Amino acid sequence: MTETVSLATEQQVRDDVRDWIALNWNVKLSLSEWRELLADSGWGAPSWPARWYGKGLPATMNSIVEEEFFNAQVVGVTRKGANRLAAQTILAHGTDAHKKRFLRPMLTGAETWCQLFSEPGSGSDLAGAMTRAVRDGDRYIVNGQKVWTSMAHISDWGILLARTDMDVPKHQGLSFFLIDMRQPGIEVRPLRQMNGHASFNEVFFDNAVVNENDRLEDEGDGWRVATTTLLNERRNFDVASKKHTGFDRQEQIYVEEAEEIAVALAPHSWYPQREGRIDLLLPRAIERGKFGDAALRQEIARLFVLQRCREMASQRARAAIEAGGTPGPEGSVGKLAGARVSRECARVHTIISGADAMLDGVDSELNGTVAEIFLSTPANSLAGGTDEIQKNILAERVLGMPKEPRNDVDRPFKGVPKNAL
Amino acid sequence: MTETVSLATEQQVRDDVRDWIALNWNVKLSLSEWRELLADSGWGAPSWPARWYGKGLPATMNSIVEEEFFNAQVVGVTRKGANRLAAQTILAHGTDAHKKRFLRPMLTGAETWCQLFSEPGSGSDLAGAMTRAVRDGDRYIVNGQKVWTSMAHISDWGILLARTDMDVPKHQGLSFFLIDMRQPGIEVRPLRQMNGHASFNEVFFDNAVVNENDRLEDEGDGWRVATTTLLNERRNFDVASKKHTGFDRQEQIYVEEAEEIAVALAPHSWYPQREGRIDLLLPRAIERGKFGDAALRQEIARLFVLQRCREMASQRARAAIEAGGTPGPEGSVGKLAGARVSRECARVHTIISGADAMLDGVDSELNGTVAEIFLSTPANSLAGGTDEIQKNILAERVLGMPKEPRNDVDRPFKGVPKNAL
Amino acid sequence: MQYVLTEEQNAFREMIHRFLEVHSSSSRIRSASLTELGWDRDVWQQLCAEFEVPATCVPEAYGGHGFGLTELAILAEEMGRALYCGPFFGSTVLASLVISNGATDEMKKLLLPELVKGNKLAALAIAETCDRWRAADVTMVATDDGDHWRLNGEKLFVVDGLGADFLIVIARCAAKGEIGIFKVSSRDQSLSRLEMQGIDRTRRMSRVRFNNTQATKISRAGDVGDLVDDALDQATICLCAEMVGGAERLLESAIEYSKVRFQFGRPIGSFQALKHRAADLFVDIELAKAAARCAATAVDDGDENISELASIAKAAASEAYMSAALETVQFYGGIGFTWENDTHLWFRRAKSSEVFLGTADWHRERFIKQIAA
Amino acid sequence: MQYVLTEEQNAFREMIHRFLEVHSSSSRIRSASLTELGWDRDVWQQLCAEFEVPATCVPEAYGGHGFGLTELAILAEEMGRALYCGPFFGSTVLASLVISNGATDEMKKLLLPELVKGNKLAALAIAETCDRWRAADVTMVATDDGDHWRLNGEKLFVVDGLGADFLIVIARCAAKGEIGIFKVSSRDQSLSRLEMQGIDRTRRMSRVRFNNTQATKISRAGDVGDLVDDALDQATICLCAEMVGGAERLLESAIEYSKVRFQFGRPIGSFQALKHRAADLFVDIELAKAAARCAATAVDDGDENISELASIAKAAASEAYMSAALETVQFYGGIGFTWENDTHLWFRRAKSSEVFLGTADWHRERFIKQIAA
Repeated sequence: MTETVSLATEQQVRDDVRDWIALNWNVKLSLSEWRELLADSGWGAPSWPARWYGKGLPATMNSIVEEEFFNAQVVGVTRKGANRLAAQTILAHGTDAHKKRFLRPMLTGAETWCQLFSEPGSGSDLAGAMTRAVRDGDRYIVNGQKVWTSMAHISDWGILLARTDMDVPKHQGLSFFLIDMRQPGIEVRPLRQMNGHASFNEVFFDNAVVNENDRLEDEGDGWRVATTTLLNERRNFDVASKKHTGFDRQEQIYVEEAEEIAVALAPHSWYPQREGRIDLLLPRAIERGKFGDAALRQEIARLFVLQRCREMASQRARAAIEAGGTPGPEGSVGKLAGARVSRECARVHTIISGADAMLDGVDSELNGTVAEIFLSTPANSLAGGTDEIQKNILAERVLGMPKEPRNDVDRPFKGVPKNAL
Repeated sequence: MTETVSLATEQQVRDDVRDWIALNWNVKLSLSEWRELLADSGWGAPSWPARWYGKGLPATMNSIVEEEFFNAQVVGVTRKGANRLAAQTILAHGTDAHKKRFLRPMLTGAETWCQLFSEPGSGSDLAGAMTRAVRDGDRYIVNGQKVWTSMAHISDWGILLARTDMDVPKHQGLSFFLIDMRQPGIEVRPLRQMNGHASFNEVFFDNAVVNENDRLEDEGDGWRVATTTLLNERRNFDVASKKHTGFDRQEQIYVEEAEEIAVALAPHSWYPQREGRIDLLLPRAIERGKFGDAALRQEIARLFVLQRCREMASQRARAAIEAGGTPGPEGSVGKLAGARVSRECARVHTIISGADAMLDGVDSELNGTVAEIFLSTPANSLAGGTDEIQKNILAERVLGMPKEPRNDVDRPFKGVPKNAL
Repeated sequence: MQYVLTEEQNAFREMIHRFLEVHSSSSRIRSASLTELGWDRDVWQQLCAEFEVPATCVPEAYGGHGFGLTELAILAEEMGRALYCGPFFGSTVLASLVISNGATDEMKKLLLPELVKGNKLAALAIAETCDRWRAADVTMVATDDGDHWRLNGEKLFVVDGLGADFLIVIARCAAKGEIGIFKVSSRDQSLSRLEMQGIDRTRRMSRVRFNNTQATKISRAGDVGDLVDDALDQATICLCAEMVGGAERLLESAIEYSKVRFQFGRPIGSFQALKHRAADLFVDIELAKAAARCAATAVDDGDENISELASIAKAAASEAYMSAALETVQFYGGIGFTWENDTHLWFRRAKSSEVFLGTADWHRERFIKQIAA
Repeated sequence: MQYVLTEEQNAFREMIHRFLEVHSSSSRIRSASLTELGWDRDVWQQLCAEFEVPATCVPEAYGGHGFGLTELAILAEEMGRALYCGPFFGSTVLASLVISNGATDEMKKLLLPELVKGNKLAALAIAETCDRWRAADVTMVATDDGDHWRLNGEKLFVVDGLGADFLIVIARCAAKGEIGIFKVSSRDQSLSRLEMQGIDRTRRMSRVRFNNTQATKISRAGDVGDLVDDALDQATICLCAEMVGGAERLLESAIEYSKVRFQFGRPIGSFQALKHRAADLFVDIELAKAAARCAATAVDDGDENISELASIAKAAASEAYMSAALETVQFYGGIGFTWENDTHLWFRRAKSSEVFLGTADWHRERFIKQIAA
């Protein structure tokens, strides 16, 4: 039943988008002019409410609309920073004033957002955040540190999870804020990784200020609000979106979009290597004359089997979601399999290299690519939820294994044992 | 200093043993006649006190004496059952009456002992034993079940760990008994393993009786006493004793000893397969024409590297003990490495077999040997302390990692969550 | 490609699952495996009568239901989960698929309807040495004495061979040496069938000796090696489904035990080391399942790279199943090493399946050479 | 065979350990690795002056202390633990061992005393392509122009080559093609030395081009390939000791962190999954350590199967070190992936050592063929 309705609506949506594009798309507009038009039309965020720059369509229509934009080579809304996650959280938990103030510039790209959740002391255990927000009249004074913050260096605003009460259990003492990143109390420093790249930042709060009005929901509701953000993050993670890298055309608006994308993607230039570059394995083995080695062939074959199985498993997961399921903890299977692929690829690449695996830079194969694969090995087992956390999720939520005894959730946070660093 | 003294003593001990053998050894005695003589001489248990059938020598002298006996082809004391463990425990915790009654027949082999510790519900967690011993006047009535009991089917006596108090914490409610196995309240059933052999027994107690006098130490001291047994078990396990399989001679006394050994070893006929039969790998690979396969060569080489490293590590451990150290938790390294060897041997053996790995019995290679290797794979990861327990020991006692929070040691045992089977 | 089962397919799966839960329980497997035949005729007849199992993927033209390999694989998955011991794999999968793929229309009309009804059982005789499971490896020669084809030599690992009414034999035709498919009646006196004693008593195999045995050629003229190999790849995919079912059964069993087994005052399943290993195993099995399911669907979609997908599935299922078997014993602890505990029944099947129809190594080698070509 | 270190050896180890803790701390490694030379001359001079490091296993006849490979391996283990970056491995291990094993007595008397005092540094040039680290693989030809030997061609992965005062070059003598050992002065204008940029900035390597470069032959007449290979096996054993030291340092660091890092109200080291992985790693390292220590002792005992033991040790150390590096990053979590965290310094060395002087695969292959022969 649902399917038939969706199908009917899909064609209608396609027709509507096409009509609107035909009437409004103008390659001579500047990027910001076009984005203003787009935000007001509702086609920039089809699943948002019609009242708030959307069309009130089901979320499944987003990709349909995107496809039409893409096929017509029409520039869409900005994808930079954590704008999408911040918007989804504000839509769910913000007041009308928040929505009015923040949603539009999130779409146009006039303002960039970052997500301020992880801390040096709370990575896997996000609810253990220690950054304090202390009330001071109608504002809060923020002190502490966040880490792994993409785009913080170019962000105007951040969504911030901070502790407002140490005397209640950890999940109850957090509050959620929208914080102005352009203030003296905030310092952003790039965080260099072991492979030499700097994809993330550290953010230091030294008496930074946030207005009471910029808190989402009540004091102490922070964890509940953050859960919305995290759920959307997982959803976006599970359903791989087509990576739009611009249209490679000469008109000004395309050039402007390409620049925006380049800035957004720059810190992640090494991500293909992070995945392990399985595409290079066979050509390298053959070129280096090692494909005749039965032991190496077995290694490569194992990897391809793993990768192909992973692809099929993720297609099955996607199909299950489309057939009416919701993205659940099964996403951890794909995440863990991906980490295995990266790790094994790095290993087999260096087997193929032999002693050349010692080399980097100009002396090395593919100008450092193999070195970069190797030096990025651990990333996929850590980023976006460590392997350990993924395995806990599978064991407890999918396999129903009993939880560990816990001593950190049922007592005032100030009494919970903390890092002894 | 210590070394010099030992060396001086060693030669003296050798001379003494030789003298005694020269005077007393008589190949025409029956096995029991000879063993009586031997027990009384003190040379059957050199490290025991002179008062109790020993010579009061340091434990390191035992192997020296054994060597002299072996070289002179002289039959030693019995090695069957858990006699040695039971004796060591009685020596440490028994009264003079216990020692008088039990030690001598333990050496002569007139009585056979078994160890009644493990239960179906408490394997890794021995202190969680549920077999009850309820006081009834000057005796105890025993009900419950033990398992993995070697030699129970031919045993006269057993060392029993049983619970005498449910109202105190688990380690404090246990008592240690010497129990007569030849009574109607005890039933012994062989326990068949997945490889078809039956090396162990289940022992069922249905109102079995044990005298108060046959308790070692006080009520509630059972865990402390059992610790002595377990420590000796570990010590015997760490220092591999030369496997004496008889002298293959025709005189009556040798035939009798060979029969005794055959009974004791029968249940363990598959133990060479349990180790993985690494000795067969290369010959099989070559004979089956598969040594030319580089992938298989790598597999076999990995295994040999593992095995050789394991041998060197255990030689190092033994040398460290001889140089004055005590056998510590490092024994777990050898145990875990051995389990790895077994598992990998089984895997590589079946790779060499190909489809023949499906076969067993007369149709199969080496008349079922490869099948038996495969079907014995898990044994070394389970027997004598599971891999999990060995890893806990290494992590906590060697590496000093923090213990898990526990809820089972500081409350009355009756309140501890138990099997929901 | 259809990535998830339809409602009908799930209902079908559920139905056969419930049946096998009762009629192929571990106690019934144990008792059946002690009989000379090795399986329970009544249960098989019920499977034929109530579920028309042998008809599943035989085309309607030959009396079957005309479902796809997807449905046959669903059956295999459930059979593997329950460790069903009966002639399903030998007759319904191996022999029927070879006939369906390689026999002439006339022969299909003659042979398949009997198999479909369950009146007759067939078995496939192809392997002559271990590690050789494809048409190109066959060396047995069929000679034509004018009236009949005659077979000489020996075939190994003939699954469900002892209970079969006729054998489907892969051999080379004399003179040109092209691969042909032959039918031999089991009643033929020149035939000797000996059981090959296996580690897995729930899947019987035999060694068959042909001594100038009369045979009917059921394939068309010319070499049909490719068709035989297609059938073997399809059977391999069913085997993978069976293996995935078995692996899932093991993991479920280990998890259930870990919830009720307490040591140190906690269910052992609450210890993180076991949790993480269970999670790793779950990933292995999910990956193998995806491969097995997709491979079956690809056959039904008429995809061309079936041999690739079959090899991927076999490599993945082999490792997942054997890991599951080893882990399950370890989860149970000592009790898992006993004869009384059911785990070893699947443990045996795991190894036996790993090396059946081509070892994991062989499949990886075939696969990597195909994609590098 | 002596399986455990003597009191004296342990004291020696402790002494060098304490020195390196201070003078080869991670901050000093980091700053030294940013310099052009790549190491700190003062620290090296202290090692020579205070500990007479280069003298350790050089025979007394040539001005050394005449200790065994055991002592050299103890040094290597501590150097590896501290990731000391200086010319120890290039000059004291590789070059000195080749000279000790393969040079004539006269040449040893000429060359070794200088090295022993630390006045001069040498480096070994042998590899010409990757994966080829033994005498038999050498193709470079030394020609004799009547007055001098002349070298042409290129050598790769010359460890500590840039700082060396002279090079020890393995080449084939023209005409008969037998392996000889040659000495070339670094100051020779016909020589070009270029740094090979590596993933591990704490061990510098260079590419050396010879252009009709004048060389002195320091080995006796006839093929000395076996002697060169003996030296390389001894160097491999030192490399293994170094790797074991590095692996232990990583494990210690991971364990320490797991005690102070709290998540969910507990030190992460109390989670069983981490405990079991740490235990597995400890086993790996203990096994590798046993192999490395025994191999060194075997050399001192004059055992014959040194190449076997060297290969066993290299295979074991390679896997243990790389596992330790990966696990340590994982124990640290995200912070372990940062530049600021020291783990990556050892992570880089782990891979670099794994493939240096023959990969683990190569050593396994050599080993298994030897024992099957």
